Amino acid sequence: MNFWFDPVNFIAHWLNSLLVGWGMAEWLAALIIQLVGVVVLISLMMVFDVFLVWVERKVVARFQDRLGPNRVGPFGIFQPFADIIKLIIKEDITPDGADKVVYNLAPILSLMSVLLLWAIVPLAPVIFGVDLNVGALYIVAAGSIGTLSIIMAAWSSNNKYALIGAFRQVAVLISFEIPMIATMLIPTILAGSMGMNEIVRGQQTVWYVVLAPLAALTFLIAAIAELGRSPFDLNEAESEIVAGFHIEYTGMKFGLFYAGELLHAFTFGGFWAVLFLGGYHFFGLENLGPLVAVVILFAKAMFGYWVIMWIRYTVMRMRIDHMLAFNWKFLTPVAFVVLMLTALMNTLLRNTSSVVYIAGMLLTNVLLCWIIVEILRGFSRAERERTEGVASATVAAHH
Amino acid sequence: MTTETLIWLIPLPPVLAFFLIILFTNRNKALSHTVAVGAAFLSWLGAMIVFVRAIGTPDLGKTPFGSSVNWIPTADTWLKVGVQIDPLGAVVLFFVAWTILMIFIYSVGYNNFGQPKGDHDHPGLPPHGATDEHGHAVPSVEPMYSRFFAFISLFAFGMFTLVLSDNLLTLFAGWEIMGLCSYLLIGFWYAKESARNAAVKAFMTTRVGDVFMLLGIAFLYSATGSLSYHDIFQPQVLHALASVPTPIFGLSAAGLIGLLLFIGTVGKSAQFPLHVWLPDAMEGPTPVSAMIHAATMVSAGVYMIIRMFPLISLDPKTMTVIAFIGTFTAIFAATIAVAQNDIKRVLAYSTISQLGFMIAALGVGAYVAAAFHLVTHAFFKALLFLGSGSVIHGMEHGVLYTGDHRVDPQNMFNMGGLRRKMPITFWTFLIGGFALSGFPLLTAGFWSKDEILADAFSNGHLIVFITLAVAAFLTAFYTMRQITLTFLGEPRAREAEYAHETPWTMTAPLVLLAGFAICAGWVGIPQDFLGLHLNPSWFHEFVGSTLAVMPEATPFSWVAFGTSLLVALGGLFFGWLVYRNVAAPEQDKLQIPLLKNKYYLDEIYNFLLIKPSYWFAKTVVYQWMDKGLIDGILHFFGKAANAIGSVVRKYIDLWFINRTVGDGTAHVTQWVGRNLRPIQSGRIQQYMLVSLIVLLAIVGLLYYLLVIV
Amino acid sequence: MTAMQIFFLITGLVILGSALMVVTTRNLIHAALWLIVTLFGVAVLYAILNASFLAVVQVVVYIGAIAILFIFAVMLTRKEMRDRGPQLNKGWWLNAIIALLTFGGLFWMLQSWNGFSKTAADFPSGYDAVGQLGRALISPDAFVLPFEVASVLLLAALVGAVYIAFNRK
Amino acid sequence: MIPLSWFLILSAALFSIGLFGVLSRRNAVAILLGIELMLNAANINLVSFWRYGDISLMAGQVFAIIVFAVAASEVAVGLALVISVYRRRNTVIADELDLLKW
Repeated sequence: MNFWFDPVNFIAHWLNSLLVGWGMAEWLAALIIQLVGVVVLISLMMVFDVFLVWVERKVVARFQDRLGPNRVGPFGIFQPFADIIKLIIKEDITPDGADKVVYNLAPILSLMSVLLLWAIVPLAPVIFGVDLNVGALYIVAAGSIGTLSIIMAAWSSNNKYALIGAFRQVAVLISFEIPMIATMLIPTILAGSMGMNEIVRGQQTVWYVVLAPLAALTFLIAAIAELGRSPFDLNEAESEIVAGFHIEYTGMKFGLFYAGELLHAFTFGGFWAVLFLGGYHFFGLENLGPLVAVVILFAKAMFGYWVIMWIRYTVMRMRIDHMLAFNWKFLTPVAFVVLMLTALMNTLLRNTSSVVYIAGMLLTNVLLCWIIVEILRGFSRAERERTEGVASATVAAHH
Repeated sequence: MTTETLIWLIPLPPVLAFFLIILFTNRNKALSHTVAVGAAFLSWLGAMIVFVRAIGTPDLGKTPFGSSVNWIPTADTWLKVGVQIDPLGAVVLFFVAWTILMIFIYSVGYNNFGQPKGDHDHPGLPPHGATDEHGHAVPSVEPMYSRFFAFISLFAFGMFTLVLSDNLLTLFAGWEIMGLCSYLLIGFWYAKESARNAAVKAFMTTRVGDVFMLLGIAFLYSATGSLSYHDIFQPQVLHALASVPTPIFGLSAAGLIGLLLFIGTVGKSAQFPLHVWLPDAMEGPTPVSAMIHAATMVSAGVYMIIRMFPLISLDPKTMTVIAFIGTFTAIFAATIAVAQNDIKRVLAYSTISQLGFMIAALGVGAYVAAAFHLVTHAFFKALLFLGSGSVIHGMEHGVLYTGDHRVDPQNMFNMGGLRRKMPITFWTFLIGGFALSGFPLLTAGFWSKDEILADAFSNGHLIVFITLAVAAFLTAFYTMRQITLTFLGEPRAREAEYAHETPWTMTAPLVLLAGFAICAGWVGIPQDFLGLHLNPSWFHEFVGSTLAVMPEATPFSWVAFGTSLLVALGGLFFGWLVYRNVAAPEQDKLQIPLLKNKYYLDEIYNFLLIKPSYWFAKTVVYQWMDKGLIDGILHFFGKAANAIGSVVRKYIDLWFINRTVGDGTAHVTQWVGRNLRPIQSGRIQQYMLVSLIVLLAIVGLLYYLLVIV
Repeated sequence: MTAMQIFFLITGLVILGSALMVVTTRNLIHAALWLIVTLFGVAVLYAILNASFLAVVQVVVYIGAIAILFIFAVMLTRKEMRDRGPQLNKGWWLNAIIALLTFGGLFWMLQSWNGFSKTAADFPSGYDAVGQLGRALISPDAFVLPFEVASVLLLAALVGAVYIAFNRK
Repeated sequence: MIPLSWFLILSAALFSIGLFGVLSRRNAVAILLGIELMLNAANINLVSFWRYGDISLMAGQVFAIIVFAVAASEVAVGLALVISVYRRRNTVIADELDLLKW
């Protein structure tokens, strides 16, 4: 095995021989190597996170027709480090009447819930944390820890705003988990496995975004809601509840939340890529080597992240009841319909030629999309008639 | 689909239709009659297919279509139930299917489908007519329209079952289904006293016959151990039956069974002396009359007895009885028919007499002739009934127009000159009438009746021959009388002037049946008719092959031919001559009270049977036994019990129970309750604790008992 | 004593300890949080038992939904943040004895069962337990009926909960 | 390898602790917490019996899942009840909810 085609095992093997050479027990060596792997992965993500801060600020600036950070280093590339220093040297306040343990535990959990996710992301055919055969569920599980961290933070900081923010966020998370799971089941059906590696391998020939565009879209929306980003950022609606659950946090604790949020967004971009955009596949380019594959995956994740940012800085914030209604009355049913339809079509067309299969799936989605749009139009027309009276509605219909 | 399966399927549509209509489509008239007629059509289709296949099959008589399944397990064997189509069954099925379909279609028009709802109609009465938006009086739709179709569907089911069954048991089942339906349908307008009574009368009278028939069936089963025709008509079985003597009149077993079954026929086919229900059955709606009197029920009786011919013919005594009853009924009913004024009653009596013809034919051993007359008669009698219904309907138009509801639209003396008002009805009725009176060479009735007469003559039953000839003459006579009074001459009542033709749903069946009334006879032209050598009579060949030994064709005899020619034409001519200008019942010479009142038979029955049984029920059973004896005993018991009760109450209940036991218990309970109350603390966890302790105790105990010990 | 056994012992201790905290701690929110720790431990046990699906579902359902619900309920059913006063009934020592008795009885019965201390066969590598479970859940000759009944139960509970907690004002 | 007994004892202990909680907690929510513990104890047994028995028979896991469903619905309804009780009686202390007492 050489480094280029299997770096991880190469290094692991080398380390293992080294440690055993020092006369260490086999299992202990294995354990240490595992730990090293974990540490490496985590620190990699953290460093990348620092980079994300810069990206976010640059992109938002561009969206808002500004330059963004451009003083510290070329293109202000070192701006995040400045931020970090600022956060570290800030006073670390723990509000009176706060529940110390929980208060300090919350940010850690928050970041942890994000980092946990990277354990199952297949960066390359041979580079991945674990190939869990229940990966899809694992994502939700980790997400639920995030929920927990939020509610812990909000409760422990003994602040009504925080509590309200947390309630909103938890309500949103719990309700948007449903369409998310439903849409995550679709790649599962198509690939015949919940394991991320299997799912990516299943997209060798055609990405699932082609087979199930609607599912991809639904997943993206649900993901944004899970992230609590605009237009769903009610947990920290500045104008209403100052900053939501992390209102009381200062210094590095807030930094952890912040980093967690950014990384979370990027992570979901990554999962979007893994589940629907073909993971590390890019027209055979990934065969050049695992590292190339990693780059491809990160590029796709970045694309997803960019889409999320794009939406965030374009669409305005929704009202909480609108949002929940949107989920329960629209997103969830759509997700389930798509799920059932995909399962059905998949079973029907499985044994046909690949062209027919792809065309059939795509056609089904297009058809369903059209139907949904029609239904929505009908609803909106009825709404308009109720509000404005029939005449204007008909006029509008003519336009 | 194999023919056997098809045969199984034929009876199903009507019964399905029955349940559909009763359960679901009761509200919707159009749907109901669609379902019913559709079902009838399906059955008709199946019947036709079966019929075509049947006539296409060589020697069907030896190997009939049929299949059977196990039904009721008896001790060692199974009671099988199955279907069978042999030549006889095929022809019967043919006319049954046709007439039923026609009648169904006719009923749509007869019940005024599509007309407005009646102004003051209510269920159980004939529709009285409504006033449409222009204020004209128009017929109104039957209030119980859907129910009517449900009933006739069930009726059709019964008839098909009867015709198709290959054994006496299912035949009897269908027989009884029809009995029930005739009861329901005759009493269809149950708010009319007369209709109610007629229904009960019909039910009771036929029941008399059915009981005997059931006896016969039971005897047959006990004698042969089977009820399927195929087993019964095995030569050795028949021989055995014929040789076994019975204590009654020295009849053989076969003879006795035949006699009993024949009594069933007498009831069902309204032969003397059980014919009295048939005229009263005219209370039902006209399609029902046609149904009962032409197509199905009465034919069923004759069909059954023809079916049983091989058995009956074993005993000459029985044959004699049958021949006598038939002949007598024929002449007897014919004489009554002459004096009736109600258009439907005339037809009813003529039916009785025609059935008499068939029975008589059977009695003289003219198997084929009887079957032949059964078929042709079914067609032209159905035609006549539907025609008369059409006439009545037309008259009702008139009645509605004049608004004088006292005028009886069925009385022939209110009619006259209708040939101009309702031509289609007139011509078809004319054809039917001629067929009935056996108009020579052209009509179906002639061929069948002529064959009967010829058989009677050539078999040397001179009395039978002469009587039947006279009956035939009378038949022609009263038929012509009816036609003359109804259609010819001038209207004798304003209603008749305003009568007009009925809708196509009623006339179309008439036309079709008229076609049959003519053509149905041509299949049975004797071989050496008028001495010229035609090819042998198809009907004779076909139906005759049902029997084990094909009966030889009757030799042609000028006497018989001349007689039937003479009686038919003569009857028609005299009928026209006498009645061409009779204007009122008074001028009718033949309104002899004796005839008019049907020989006072109803009164005689009333005096001999009904009165005594009433008296017995009222005086003996009700007053003496019930009131005196039983009630007396009961009252005694009551008093005794009362006395004991009061004693017990005073000395045991009040004193002992209440004082000591009752109040004592109450006190104890109260005390216990008071002391147990604190446990009821309303604290869940406490309850749980207690229950848990008990649980632990029990588990420990059980464990100790089961495992340790 | 293999690594696995050590791991199990640690997990078990965490579970029992946190469980004790759940039933004894004065602060209800803490109790709920301790419950979460316990549930995590149980999830780990499932993982040890090669029931990966159950492990993840445990986290999703219990921590993601049930524990959160508990925290909500605690927050919604109080006026001020801290819980004052005794959190245990007066007769708690009796209850403790009962609990101990229960444990003793269970232990006693179990240890007298002959299959008590048997060890499992090695888990066959590549054995698709999840797939097996899925098939078992939906195959008509296995557990499809209980599965459907459970779903109906969930629906009923959903409706019932909404109806009960609905604030009529 | 870990013997079955360890799991059984662990679950028994967990069950007893939950029982204790159910019996002696004053707050209704806390009682529900105890019930959750007991349910988990039962689940541990189910799964371990699956693992230590014939692993091709899925009954253990299936019933564990059904217990999940039951637990979820039980919590949903139970907490809803607690909340509505709190609305009406303004307390969630089990002992104070003794309308049913004589």
